Amino acid sequence: MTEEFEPTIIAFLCKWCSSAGSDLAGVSRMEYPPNVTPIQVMCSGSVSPLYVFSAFHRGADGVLVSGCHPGDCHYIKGNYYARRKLSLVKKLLEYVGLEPERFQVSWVSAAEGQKYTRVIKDFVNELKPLGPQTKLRRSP
Amino acid sequence: MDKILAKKDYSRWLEKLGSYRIFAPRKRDDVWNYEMVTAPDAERLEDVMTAVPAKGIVFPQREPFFEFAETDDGTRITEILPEGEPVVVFGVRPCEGRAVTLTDDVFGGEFEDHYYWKRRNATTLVGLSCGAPPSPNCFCLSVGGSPHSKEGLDLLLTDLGKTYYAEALTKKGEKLVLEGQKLFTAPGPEDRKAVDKIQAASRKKIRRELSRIENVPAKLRGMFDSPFWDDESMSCIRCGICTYLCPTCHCFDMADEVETSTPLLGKRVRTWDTCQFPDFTMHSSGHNPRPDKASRLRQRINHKFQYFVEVWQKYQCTGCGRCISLCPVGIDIIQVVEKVRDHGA
Amino acid sequence: MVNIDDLKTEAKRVLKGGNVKYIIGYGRASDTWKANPVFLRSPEDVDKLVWDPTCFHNLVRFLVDEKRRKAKEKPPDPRPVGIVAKGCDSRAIVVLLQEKFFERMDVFVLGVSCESTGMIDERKLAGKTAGKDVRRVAFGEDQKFVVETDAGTLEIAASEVLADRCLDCIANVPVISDHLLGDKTKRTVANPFRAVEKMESLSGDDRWSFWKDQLKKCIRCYACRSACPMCYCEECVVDTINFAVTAETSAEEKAQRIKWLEKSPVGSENVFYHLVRAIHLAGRCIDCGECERACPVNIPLRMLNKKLEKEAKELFGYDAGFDADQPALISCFRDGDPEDFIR
Amino acid sequence: MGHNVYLPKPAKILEIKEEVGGVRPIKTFRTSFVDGAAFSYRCGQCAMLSVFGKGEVMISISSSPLDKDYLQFSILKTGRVTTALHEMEAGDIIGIRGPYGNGFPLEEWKGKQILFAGGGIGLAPLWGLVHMTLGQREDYGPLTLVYGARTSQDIVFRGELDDLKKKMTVHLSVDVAESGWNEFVGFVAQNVLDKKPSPQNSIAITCGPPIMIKTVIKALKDLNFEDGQIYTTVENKMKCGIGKCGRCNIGRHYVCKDGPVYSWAELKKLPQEY
Repeated sequence: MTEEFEPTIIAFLCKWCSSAGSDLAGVSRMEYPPNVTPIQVMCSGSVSPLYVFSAFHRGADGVLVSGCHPGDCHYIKGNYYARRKLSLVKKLLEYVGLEPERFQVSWVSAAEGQKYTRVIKDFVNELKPLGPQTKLRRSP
Repeated sequence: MDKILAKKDYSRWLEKLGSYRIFAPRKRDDVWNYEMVTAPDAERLEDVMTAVPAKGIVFPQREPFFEFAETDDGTRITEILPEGEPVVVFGVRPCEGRAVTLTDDVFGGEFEDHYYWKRRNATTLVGLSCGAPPSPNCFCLSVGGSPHSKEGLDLLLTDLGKTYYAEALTKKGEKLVLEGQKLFTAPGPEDRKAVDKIQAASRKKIRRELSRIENVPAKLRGMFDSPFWDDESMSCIRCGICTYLCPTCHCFDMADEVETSTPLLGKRVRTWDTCQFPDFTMHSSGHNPRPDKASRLRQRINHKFQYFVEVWQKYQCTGCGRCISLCPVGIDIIQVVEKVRDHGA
Repeated sequence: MVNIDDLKTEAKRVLKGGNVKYIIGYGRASDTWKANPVFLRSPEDVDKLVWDPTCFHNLVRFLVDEKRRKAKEKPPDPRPVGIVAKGCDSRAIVVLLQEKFFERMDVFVLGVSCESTGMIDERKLAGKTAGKDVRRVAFGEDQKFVVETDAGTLEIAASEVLADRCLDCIANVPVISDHLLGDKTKRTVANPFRAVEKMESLSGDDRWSFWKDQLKKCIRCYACRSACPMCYCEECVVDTINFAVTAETSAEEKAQRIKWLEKSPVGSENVFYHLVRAIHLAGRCIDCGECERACPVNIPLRMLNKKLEKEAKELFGYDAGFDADQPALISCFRDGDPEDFIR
Repeated sequence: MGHNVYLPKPAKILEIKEEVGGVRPIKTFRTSFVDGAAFSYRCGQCAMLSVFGKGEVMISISSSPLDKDYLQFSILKTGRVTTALHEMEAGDIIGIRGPYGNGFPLEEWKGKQILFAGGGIGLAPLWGLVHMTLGQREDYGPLTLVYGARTSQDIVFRGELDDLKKKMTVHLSVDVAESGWNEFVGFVAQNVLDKKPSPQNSIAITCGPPIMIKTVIKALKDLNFEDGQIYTTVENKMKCGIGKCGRCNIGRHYVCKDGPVYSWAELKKLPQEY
């Protein structure tokens, strides 16, 4: 039997909400797949499209950006900017032919450990049938 | 060794060259470029100018030099030389053949460039003499070339309508003819006459001229600090088209491409570079000896019409006209050099 | 019809009065049929001006050079620079004003309407004039171009040889100008996003194989970036050195500079470069199409930028380059921005 | 085909000495080839040092060709590769290829008195020369070193300079006065003027930051040195080191191959492109 494909996910998590949400999932011993490499950022609004492209370029099978729910941003408006910017990133990536499942955005609050695990579980399940991401992967 | 090949036998000849990787100009998205031939039966030769010159085959835009790896036994360096499998390029313009003789000079000498020569020695260049100028900006005659120049080529084909007149110029060229053996026949005296006639006619079809440039190298020496370069470079947008696509430009960059950092694994790679990019000469300190468009245009012209002449006694330009045709803002090397020639007169 | 003499008269007037430092316009060198950028410094220079369907260039790109030059002037010459601008070019000026790259008083805009046609596509024209040497192209009557060749004069319907960018143009009349020439009737385009929609209708894998094949051709000459008036960053992700380096920059800072991609012109690196460029032009690209025209290997770069133009319009009701006072696309938001893609 | 000119040979760092600290630190690296091979070079030549994964940098060899056991490089931390070098430790492996460049025309200098005028890291390319001439003392006339740095903390080869004073004339300077400094205060050019070296049967070699080179040459001219008696070294951005990659040229000269050593008589004829 061949080994099941385990996707690598790079998750840019905002320090104030989603990163705290993932910590909550951890300390509460909620189970979720170990496929995520989290990168804490100060705000979802600080995630440059360059980071997303770079993560795929360096071999991520999926990229997640997660921030505070609208209205809850520590910096008041960061996640609203993120929403605009990342919607364009998502459209562009799909347009060049990247599978839409590979780039996800979520709102996860510091209290939503449960939601975080669900987001990750769903993401991993959606990525598995796609296999490794090779389109944007660095291959000089 | 002069031979005649019927055009209908051209594709059959190509089929016999199974031991070679064959390249020929191919049109894709309205742009001609040398591409690997996969279906010899579809091959035709036309008077076309590719965007990327044939230099890209002997001096590819990317050339890995060696691999470096951190292992338990220390740092391992593994040379990556091209395999040197035989390559034949069809449809090479005579100006490109001449250009290769110039890159030969640069990559030869005291510090012989193994990567270049491995490819160069394995490559057979089959020229096609220009029946009509492949570009409206052709000016080979002005810089010592001609539409049927043999320099640098291994074999020269001249289109005689129903046949090709094939002149094998080197051992490599002869070998190629021998591969096609029975397809080639001995030429008659009328064939040679036809070639001479076509060649004489093709010279007359070249529209552009860069005349009286003997004094240009000396002129350029005196114009280094002239405001002329500011004026001429005003419309330059500092892209790399003129140099990347020049068959004689050879400048390059070397960089380490890291695949994994722990343990370290990667390659040192050569890529084309150009004097037209501002980072080309910029020191680590931020100081840049060629800080503006003026000094970079001057470098391009000086290199081709002064420095190269001083070192090698020839112009580093074979008059293909690519830099003129493809410049997005119409900077015209003929006009720039003519202005240099007439400067202060 | 734009009267070139009117353009010359106005250019002469402002040069004579010393009201402008110089004028960036279109001229033509003796032995070519295509227009080139020219820089007019004295009233006598205005005779160099031409206006024909080969005035492709977006001259606004040279205002970026001007800003750099001005920064070194001692003392700075406060006068504006004159510029001949088509509709699309004028939108580029609006974006640069919006981004406070320069002030309105820094430019004197000689707007020229493209009226009912626009600029030709060289490759399309070559298809119509095979075997002939083109000597001149001029605007004709009834949306036709008059093409003089060595084998006589042809009349070609504009629609057959117009650049795609002009077929999709939504600003044939300059949106900003100090002096406007030509017919001010605005043309409407049924659907400027036809090509993008066609691409969208393909499957993801087909789209990928299209872009993979197209971007594989890229030789990284950066002509697209160089021709673009919006690509004015001092430092670009693709450059090997940060141009903002000074003698004071610390070694660590230089050493820590991220190398996002390799210089090697291979698929993955090319795709990365063009993705970054596309997203950086979101809400800024005014579809002058210069990137595509400059590309020596004919990559349909407009198709990337046009996609984001379409999304900006559909998702956020945003059009770039019409209003210098509106906030930039990604430095603003609305409460009701779509978020159906967010989990 | 002979040796592959782009292939560096692995070399081990034997010893690292911190010369100068602070924001513009300088370290001296002693290296030897892993395979024990010898490396013959001339004074004033350079070598391309590789930090694998970071790239290459052209550095002048600061040891004397008379020292056969090691190659020495004194390196100012300034960019990506030199920062990586500064982070290395003794025992680490780097790559070296070379030697490159023309070197000093020592044969022509036999029997002459020699003035070395260096500033800051500019003493590095002179250092091998100083030791070579000292090693062949009888071949040359009096030897004098005029060397300056911003502060006493920025002086390279500090300890060795004290030893050197026993073997030759050494004049040191710092740019601005500081407590405990008993030697000259001012720029190197001023110190040269102050010491009034005679141009009689002399050669002067100057090396350092561009502004220093310029002022020292002016000072030497004021002291009646001929253009042909003054030598300096030039640096430009380099990649290949062998005159092919095309970026370090000054006119027709590739500094990597035809330089870096130029007499002022030659250099003043070349365009100001460095």
